[in-house]
Amino acid sequence: MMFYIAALSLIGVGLYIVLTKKNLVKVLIGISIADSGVNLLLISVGYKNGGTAPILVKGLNKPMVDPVPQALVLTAIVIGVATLALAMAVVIDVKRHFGTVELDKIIKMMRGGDKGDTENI
Amino acid sequence: MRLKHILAWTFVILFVAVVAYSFSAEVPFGHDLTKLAKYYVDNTARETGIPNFVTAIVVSYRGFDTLGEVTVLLLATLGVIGILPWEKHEKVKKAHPVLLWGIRIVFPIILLVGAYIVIHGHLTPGGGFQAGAVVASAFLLYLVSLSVHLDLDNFAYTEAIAGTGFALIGVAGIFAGGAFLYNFMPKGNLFDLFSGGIIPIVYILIGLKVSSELTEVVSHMMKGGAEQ
Amino acid sequence: MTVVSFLIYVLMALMVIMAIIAAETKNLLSAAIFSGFISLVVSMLFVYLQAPDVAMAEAAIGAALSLAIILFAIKRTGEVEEK
Amino acid sequence: MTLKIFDPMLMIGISLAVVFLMPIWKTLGGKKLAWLVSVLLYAFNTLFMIGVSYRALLYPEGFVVKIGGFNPPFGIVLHVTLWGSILATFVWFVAFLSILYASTRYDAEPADVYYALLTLIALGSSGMFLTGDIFNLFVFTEITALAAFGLSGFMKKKGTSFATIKYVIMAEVASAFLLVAIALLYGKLGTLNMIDAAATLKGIGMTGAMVLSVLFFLIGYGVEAEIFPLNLWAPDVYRYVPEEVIALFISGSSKAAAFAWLRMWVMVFGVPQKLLDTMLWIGVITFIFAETMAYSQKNFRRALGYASLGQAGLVFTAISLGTDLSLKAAFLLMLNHILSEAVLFYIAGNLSEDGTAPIGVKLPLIFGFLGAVSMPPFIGFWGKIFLFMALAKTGHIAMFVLIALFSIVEVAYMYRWFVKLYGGTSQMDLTRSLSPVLLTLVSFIMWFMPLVPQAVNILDMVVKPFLQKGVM
Repeated sequence: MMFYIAALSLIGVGLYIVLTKKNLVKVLIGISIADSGVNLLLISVGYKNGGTAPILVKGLNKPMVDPVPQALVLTAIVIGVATLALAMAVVIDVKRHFGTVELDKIIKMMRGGDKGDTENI
Repeated sequence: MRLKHILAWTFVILFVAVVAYSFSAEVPFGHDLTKLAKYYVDNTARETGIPNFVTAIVVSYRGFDTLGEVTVLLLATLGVIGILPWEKHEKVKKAHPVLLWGIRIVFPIILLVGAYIVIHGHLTPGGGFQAGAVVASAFLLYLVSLSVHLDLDNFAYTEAIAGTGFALIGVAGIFAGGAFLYNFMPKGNLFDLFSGGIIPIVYILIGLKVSSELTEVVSHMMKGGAEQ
Repeated sequence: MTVVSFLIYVLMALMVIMAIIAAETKNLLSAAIFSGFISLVVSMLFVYLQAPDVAMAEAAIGAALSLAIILFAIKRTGEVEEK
Repeated sequence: MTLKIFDPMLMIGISLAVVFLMPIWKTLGGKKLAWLVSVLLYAFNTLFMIGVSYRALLYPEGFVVKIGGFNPPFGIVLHVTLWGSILATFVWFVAFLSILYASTRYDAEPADVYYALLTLIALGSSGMFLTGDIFNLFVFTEITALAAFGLSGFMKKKGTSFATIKYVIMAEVASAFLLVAIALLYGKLGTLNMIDAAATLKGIGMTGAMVLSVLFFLIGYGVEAEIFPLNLWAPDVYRYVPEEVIALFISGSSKAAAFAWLRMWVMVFGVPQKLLDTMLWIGVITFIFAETMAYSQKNFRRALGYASLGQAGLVFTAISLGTDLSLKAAFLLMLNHILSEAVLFYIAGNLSEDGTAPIGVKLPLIFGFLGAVSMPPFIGFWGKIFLFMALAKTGHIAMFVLIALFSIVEVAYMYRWFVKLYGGTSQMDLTRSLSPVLLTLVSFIMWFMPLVPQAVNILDMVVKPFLQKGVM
């Protein structure tokens, strides 16, 4: 129970950062915090009271925890670092074009937006 | 604190409360094993011949996910290369001798640890991903010390060959046993180093691929892309 | 409550507090370091939850490489969050 | 049986091997060889997927391909349906056209990386069409999404970088929600196989946790399926990203996300009645919002982008309704969208200085516009008729009227753009005009589909695996 709350709090704080912060690097840090929370949540779902790690040891026969979420989280961790790297590369590209990584400034610089965009090529 | 922040915090607290409630109501913490988990706990050792069940699931039962996962890493590499292309940096700044010597001593030890983790991936905790990350962090140490230039082409070749090996082992399974990634090699004895059929081979290939991909990603993040 | 489970609760509380500090600080560098620490604490919790494989992966990838990627990005885009 | 050779895993394995070897192709023969290998691969895959679709015709419920030799639900399986394999065929076909088109683009450097990304977005979305496992679906979603990020940011221009970062942030938050949804589903049902999950869920019924799980799946796939509040990234991407990539977004990632929603909502969750109206309204509001915005645009690509969002809204509504007729409508609308909007985007990249279309693509232009507004000979017409019939049958009259009303708005602005674009005299690169012309040819062939007596049967076969026994 406490594990669920802790994991979901991490996701919640990550969401809070995404919702309120304007700095793109900060937003991505928030997403990476939320990712940690998601991983913790998945592992908590697979926990069994009194279980041991899902690795057979010679001569020992104890109940084990669920190995499936562990396999899923292994995948999710790697996917998380991959998306983080790609997103950071895009942020570096944004910095190169706009000179800043503050979202509201960038939107102001992209002025014109929907209505004023008349160039057809 | 402005209104927006208060609203956001309220939303977050509501989110946590609702989701935590439905989790603890319907998926109680520490609940008994699910149908899938029971099957794995009972049958993995017999069906795959290795004692580490997480490895068995990652490489064998859900090996296709893992193939997808190394593809995701490849995509991160491709995207980072596409967005921040590598440019030859001629200048090499010599690091402080203490750092240099320290790295020379530590580097082979880290590589050795990585090799141990990946080779015993089917017996003890660890495996291709963990070893890949450990090896990549060794190269990261090299990069940070600024004392060498990594030849990224070699990493690309390693990654290409390892990845292709993984995919082709999978395709070979179709012809050998009628299913992609079918374990067509003898499984050997439980707890032996040489056991589990294709599992250790695939995990070593994954380790090679992950380590070279992560190294490429990190070095492009560090130096790639023309500065303006 | 045993000593271990008490320690685990302390770790979890610490983790959430670190997340909130990371959210509120203006200095991106410290936010990044805190996110790395969170990954480290999460990997300790994984050990408690009997997931050694995942703990290793989280410590190596989540705490080390992600942090390195974030730090490189911060180095190239600026350290301080405006406003 | 000889048809056994059409194993989709063979296609996926070979494609992955070819993509992984990209650095070697580049070293051996430069970017020319990389291009050639990709073209051959796409052509092979298109033909192969036609074979798979033919094989799927023989199995009314779709056929299951085991991976690793383990029985479901313990191993991952592909659940190949006629619907999925037809869409996957189209993805590879559009990818083939796109890579022909991309050979004229000299600013896409490094080119081998560009081709690899094009391959992987096609591969990821065809995996999403074929897989029968919930977590595997997530992995393929991520493959598609990362390939889309890479392609969208590839040009390194001001506009693309801005569009891409919005897309990346929304999609990453969505993927976190997807994982939470999977955690709920796995914890409650104890399985990850779709067919097994559907069977288990029928015994349990929709509890609170399952409702939450559906909503999180909606958020997770809504970003790429372009559902109203989650589609705000799309107009900028459609505006700035190269047209051959947009053609793949239209046929690949957005269709695949809609198809994933079909799998989860209709197949696994069995169209939960208490959420049905909400979903329908989300789709209708997406349509209304998109058509209103499209009407006032002054840039052709932006207008097309919003039009495409409108189509996505219609497809979402049709899928969410989940009846026999509405699923048929969804299938036809999906095909029509690929055939018309992709053609228009190929043309939109080649407008001349005065904003008219080149002379060589007159026929594709006419076909594209007529298809986009669902005129009678085009399959989109039947799709819309089926959707109207389905809505009327289930008593959703307000939605019926609103969709009809805003369809007229669509015709109005599309006509305006057609008048503006038609009658140009500029010349177009022959290689570039090949892609829209070939796609138009396919949509011309589709005209004769209603004439074939088996067509009705094929439509029945397409929706059969997804129909719930209880829902009508």
